[in-house]
Amino acid sequence: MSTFLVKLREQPWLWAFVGTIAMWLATSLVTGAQGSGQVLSAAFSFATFFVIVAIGQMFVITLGPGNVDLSIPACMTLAGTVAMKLMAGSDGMILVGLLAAIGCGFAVGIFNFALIRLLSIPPIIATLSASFLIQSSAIAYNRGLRVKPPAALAEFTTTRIGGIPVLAIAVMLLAIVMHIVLTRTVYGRSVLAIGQNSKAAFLAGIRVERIRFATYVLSAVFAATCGYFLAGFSGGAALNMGEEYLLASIAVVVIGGSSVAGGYSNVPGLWGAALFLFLMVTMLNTFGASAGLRLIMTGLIIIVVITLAGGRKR
Amino acid sequence: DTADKKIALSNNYAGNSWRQAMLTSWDKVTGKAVSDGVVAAADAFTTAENQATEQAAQIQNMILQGYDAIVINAASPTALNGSVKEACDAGIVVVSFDGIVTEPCAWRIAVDFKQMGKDQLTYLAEKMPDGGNLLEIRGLAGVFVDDEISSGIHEGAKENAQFKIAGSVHGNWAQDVSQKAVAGILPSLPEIAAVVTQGGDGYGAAQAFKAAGRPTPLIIMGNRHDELTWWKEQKDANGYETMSVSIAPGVSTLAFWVAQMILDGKEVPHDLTVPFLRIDQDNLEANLETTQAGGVANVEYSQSDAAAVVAK
Amino acid sequence: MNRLITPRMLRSALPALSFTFLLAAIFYIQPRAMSYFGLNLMLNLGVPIALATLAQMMVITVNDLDLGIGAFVGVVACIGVTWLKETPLLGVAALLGCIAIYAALGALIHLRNLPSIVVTLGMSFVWLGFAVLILPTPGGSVPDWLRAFMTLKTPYLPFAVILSILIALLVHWGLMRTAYGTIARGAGGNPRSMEQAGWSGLRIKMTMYAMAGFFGVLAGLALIGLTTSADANIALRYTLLSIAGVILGGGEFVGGRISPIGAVIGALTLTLAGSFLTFLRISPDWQIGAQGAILILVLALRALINQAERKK
Amino acid sequence: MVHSEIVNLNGVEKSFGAVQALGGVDLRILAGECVGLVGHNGAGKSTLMNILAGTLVHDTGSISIAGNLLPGRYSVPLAHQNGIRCVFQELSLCPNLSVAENARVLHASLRGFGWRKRAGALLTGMLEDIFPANGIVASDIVGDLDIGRRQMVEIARAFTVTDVPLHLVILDEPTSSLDNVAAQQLMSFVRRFTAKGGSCILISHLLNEILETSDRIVVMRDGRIVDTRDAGSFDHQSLVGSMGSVAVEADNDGAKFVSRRADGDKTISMGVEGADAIPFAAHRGEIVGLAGLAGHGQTDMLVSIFAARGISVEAAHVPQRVAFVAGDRQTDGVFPLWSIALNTTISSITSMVHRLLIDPQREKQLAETWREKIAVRTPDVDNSILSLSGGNQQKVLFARALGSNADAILMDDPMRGVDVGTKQDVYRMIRQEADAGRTFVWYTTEMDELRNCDHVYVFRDQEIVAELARADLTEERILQSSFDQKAQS
Ligand SMILES: Nc1ncnc2c1ncn2[C@@H]1O[C@H](COP(=O)(O)OP(=O)(O)OP(=O)(O)O)[C@@H](O)[C@H]1O
Ligand SMILES: Nc1ncnc2c1ncn2[C@@H]1O[C@H](COP(=O)(O)OP(=O)(O)OP(=O)(O)O)[C@@H](O)[C@H]1O
Ligand SMILES: [Mg+2]
Ligand SMILES: [Mg+2]
Repeated sequence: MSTFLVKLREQPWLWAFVGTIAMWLATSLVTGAQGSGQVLSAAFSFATFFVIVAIGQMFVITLGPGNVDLSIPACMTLAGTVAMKLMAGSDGMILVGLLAAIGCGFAVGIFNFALIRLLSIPPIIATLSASFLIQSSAIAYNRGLRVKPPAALAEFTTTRIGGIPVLAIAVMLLAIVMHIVLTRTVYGRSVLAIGQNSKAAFLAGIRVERIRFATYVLSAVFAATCGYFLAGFSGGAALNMGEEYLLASIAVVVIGGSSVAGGYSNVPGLWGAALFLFLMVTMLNTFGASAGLRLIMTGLIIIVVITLAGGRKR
Repeated sequence: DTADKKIALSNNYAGNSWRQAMLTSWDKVTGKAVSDGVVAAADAFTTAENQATEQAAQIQNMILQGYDAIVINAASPTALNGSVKEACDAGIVVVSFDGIVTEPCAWRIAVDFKQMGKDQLTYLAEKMPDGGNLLEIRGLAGVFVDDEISSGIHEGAKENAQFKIAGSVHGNWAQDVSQKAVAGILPSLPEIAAVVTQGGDGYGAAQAFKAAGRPTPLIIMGNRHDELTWWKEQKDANGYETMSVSIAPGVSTLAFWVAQMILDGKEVPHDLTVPFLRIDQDNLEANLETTQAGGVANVEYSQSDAAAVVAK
Repeated sequence: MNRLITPRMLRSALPALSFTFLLAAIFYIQPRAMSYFGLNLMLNLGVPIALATLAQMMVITVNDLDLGIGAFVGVVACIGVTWLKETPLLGVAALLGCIAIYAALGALIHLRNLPSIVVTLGMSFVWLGFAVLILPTPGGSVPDWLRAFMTLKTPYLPFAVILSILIALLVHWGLMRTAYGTIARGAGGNPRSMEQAGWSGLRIKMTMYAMAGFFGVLAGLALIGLTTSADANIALRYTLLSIAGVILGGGEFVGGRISPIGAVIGALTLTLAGSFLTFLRISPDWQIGAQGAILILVLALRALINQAERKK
Repeated sequence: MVHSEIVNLNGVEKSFGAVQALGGVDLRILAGECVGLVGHNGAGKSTLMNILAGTLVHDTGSISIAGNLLPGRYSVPLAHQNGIRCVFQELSLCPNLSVAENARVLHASLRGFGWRKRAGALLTGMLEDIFPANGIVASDIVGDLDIGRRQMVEIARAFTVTDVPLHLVILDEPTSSLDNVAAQQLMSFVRRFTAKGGSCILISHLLNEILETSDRIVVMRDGRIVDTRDAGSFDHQSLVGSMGSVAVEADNDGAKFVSRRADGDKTISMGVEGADAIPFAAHRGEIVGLAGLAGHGQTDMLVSIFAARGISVEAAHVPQRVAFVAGDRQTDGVFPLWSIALNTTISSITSMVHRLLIDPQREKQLAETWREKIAVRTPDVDNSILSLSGGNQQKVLFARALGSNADAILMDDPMRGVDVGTKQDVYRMIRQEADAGRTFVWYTTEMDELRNCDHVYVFRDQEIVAELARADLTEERILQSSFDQKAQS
């Protein structure tokens, strides 16, 4: 038992979940037992979207200092826009739309990596510049008109089983798969190695550039998939639909216990952090604090959680 | 005569359907004006980021470009004042609309946002004399429009004491954010009679209520096509009643004509007010028909419409 | 091999090259920009960005990243147009307090070995919250001395240019030439060895964070000196701009490899990119994208040099 | 001559978790003596020196300096005030700073107007003193220097004096990245330094250096001092004996080697530009040595072979499976966040995939096998790689390459910091593997190691200038080729 506790204490994702539970309990004080179940259910349905993009962002950040994908919001928007317009609300086109979204993801990922590799632009600026171009493509493609998603897609994204959204269950499975990919596959191992020391990784025989390529594409494809489902969930793609995912995707990764310096990350923490962020905002909304106070509390809670979790060896 | 005059539109954000409609209207109306030879040019510019600082720089660049008039939808009523003053000093006519600027040398085509908030409560008081709990969806904290509409709503709620604002969330004028915020706070709220909004969040709110399995309250809409469609569906199904109010994106074209008139030497008061565009139960269908799918209900101005507004 | 033209030299000249390249392009398409007036209009809003970039650089020097600098500049701007104007003593005390908080952040991050990204991200909410509390609606007005200072008319070269050069040289001297600056950079290069040589990592971190706070304050003040008023969201974009500026200027995220002159040039390049765009007059749909394309173009020079180097 | 005492350690103990690194060490250093400190990898030498330098705090025991017992906690500033400096085993310069600026890091008193010039002069003066004609300029950025030059800068920096007199310099494996010439220069400087009354502690796995340079030799084994005697009373054999290993006289008679060039297939070939340049080739089952002074293109050659793996064109032919043993383990080898096991297996993971996943069983097995084979000193392969002593980290890098299925193994001065006993084991392993058909390309600065090679290429100024079969290999010929034309041109 005590070795279990010791092991548990060492887990990098622990504090994100501790924070989640704390926020949830605090909210439950106001909502009561019945409401707290609803809060949790809502938390799962919204955290899902953050987890999808955060998985991709996590792999990118794991590649080491300077690696980050700032094109996620634009990629979500483009994929959502293209898919919605293509499907034009028809149920028969759902799969085509999904493939189109994923195709957008591939294109974005390849473009990002081309900028990074061929023009040797630092990733942070490469993906930022790319995001402007991608956003423009989305604008030029449909001028911000909001096309309704096919009814079946909207239905799927909002269905729940026992209070848990189906989409959340699917993403939990995805998270398990990606956890295994990170820890047990050659690809995951290579990403972790490159993040610690890319020269050593090269000399250990890892195909550094191929792995980096795959990782940027992975991140873009996940963002695109998220854009597709989010558009289905919220009644159509909007040009600003990805805006909050820019900093949030980074925050979820880091609060989840991954190292921003790269080479050290974990998937379970993403769920913890995404739930935590949602429940924190909910708690503050529930307490009815003013906007200013709410923002200050948001910041302070994040800092407190990370401070409690901090001091571990990295 | 303004045939050799050049007018520029300085826009700070293009990331939602309202702004896109505004740009489209501008394009449509000014394109015709240019080809008719009314003005020499009417170029639209949008900043990459929704930031006052970037827009200020953009205005300064327009001064360098040699435009005769600049029409602004401002990111901030005050943060552009420095640049606007520079433009005025360079002899350029500055007309602001929607997001107006406070610099005295500029013209303002204002919408009474506060009234827009207040009107929502007036409507509600009429509809449900017994009152009830309200949920308020706000925009982006620290922005002028958000503050104005919200203070109007709160004033209205004070005047109609039967209404109580039970919860208030910031939706940042983004559908998915509003939906998320509403879904989060709903479980902690008592029965909600109505949702007061700032425009564009109505559909998301309806979704959130549905997802939580709560009865759909009266939700004030914001003229978006999806909102109006949803309203129509509800109306046909169960006689759902509400109202919809927002500023028409076509007000950019009014600003254009005002700038043209000023360049033409006409006397135009520095402060103009345009009414907001309101849709009610009876004219819902008519408006829905004229609204582009996925767009926003709109009114565009012709030169004579503009002259009428100015003369008022 | 010629010791003078090393790849390192070339690479450190790169930011200046890109800047010149962009400026030349601007002068080509808009000759009017090639004037005292033109330069001033194009570059004066670059001064606060340059200062924010230097603040960011202080943090990057010690291998951290500040995601809160934009919000911090915003809070400074809000203090600047309220307290600093009305009760200068309180204003100055508040600004000093802000710097002290920054130093405390450095201490917290060092002592608990925290990821700076999360702490400063958290702080960005805190700063924004304070800004909203201090200035709920946009407005306020700037102290006259500040306005007068930022709009100074200097002979020959615009004040913005002179100020940028002065700031760049001063920080270059402080960080690259002085004995203490060397220690700060060393702490970025090999923190363990600094402690092995007997320097306190805590003190270095606190100093650099305090410097970041100091330059953040300067950025906020410079900004309101130009805009004359403020709002809470006024500088949120400075966070990304400042990071981009440092990198564009040849700095690196880890290892204490930074260049103050490069950072200032990087910030000004970003500012110029906006002007270039305005002068190009492309379709509004693609204006945002063009911003990205320009950045890519400017940075493609780097690829050229790298390729030339590889050939050698 | 009366020797005053500089520092005295008494009953010093230090543990890292379950590992006891030092178990009660007494050590007394007198003025004007050079103490040689030897011991197997992980014996506790670096730990002891870190305590002496103030960078680690001991658990129990006492330290007295110049005869005075220290009342409070010992620390780095205190060590500096008392004239004690340390050149650490792992690089501790700031790579982003210039040579002069790195001098400033050590000397708080270098400040004010013109400090940069003074710092530069101070350090380059000392560099010139220790390593004449080193080609290092004060404004060079340290990160741009090769590892040998970085080591020189670090050593010279430790000997510079500003306001506090210098009494004791600890040199923890200072020659591991230096070539023979530079190592000799350092040793003669140490003798001059001690002759003037300074003291040195010298740690090295090259026992000749210790025997020739030190006045007194201290032998450590498993965290304790097991022998302390005057240097004169040791010889190579007895020193190795007291360290706990058996000295195997390597079978190094050149005449007995038979070249494999006649029958073996060519495994690696690299063409070179230039008319009179000598092309590089390595045959199956051959151990090819790269010689010459440090930093003359040997490492670049290894990296370009490595980068060309799987390529088969006229100019270059390299097999698909190639492994690399980095010598600069800090920057080129170790994955600092990983365990010993993960560090060992990284080059083999592709061959351990079972149903798309890496088989943890086989991974564990590989790590355990090699821990035993190459005697990595650790209770558990799941411990962090950083918990290993420098030499043991190096052994892990060896295990990584030898444990992989590579046909050719490239070694970049791989014996840095490996103790004598292990070296003999590794030589034997390499020979076995070569006999089994693997090809080795081995860059080394040690003559002893070149004697294990079948064929040697000598480098100068990024080029191969000589090619020697094992039978023709002599120290003179290598030195001659390394220097020869430099004098002429
Ligand atoms: N000589 C070298 N020294 C250090 N690092 C190197 C060297 N050559 C290549 N690298 C690094 O290794 C990376 C290229 O590695 P690698 O060849 O394994 O990639 P790859 O996936 O095979 O790419 P590609 O398929 O494009 O060849 C580059 O990022 C580079 O930084
Ligand atoms: N930070 C640490 N954490 C855990 N164990 C450590 C740590 N540092 C050293 N050790 C252990 O302490 C012991 C002594 O290590 P030390 O580095 O002093 O050896 P050394 O004699 O210098 O060896 P080498 O010749 O290989 O450099 C080793 O068993 C090592 O694994
Ligand atoms: Mg050691
Ligand atoms: Mg050597």
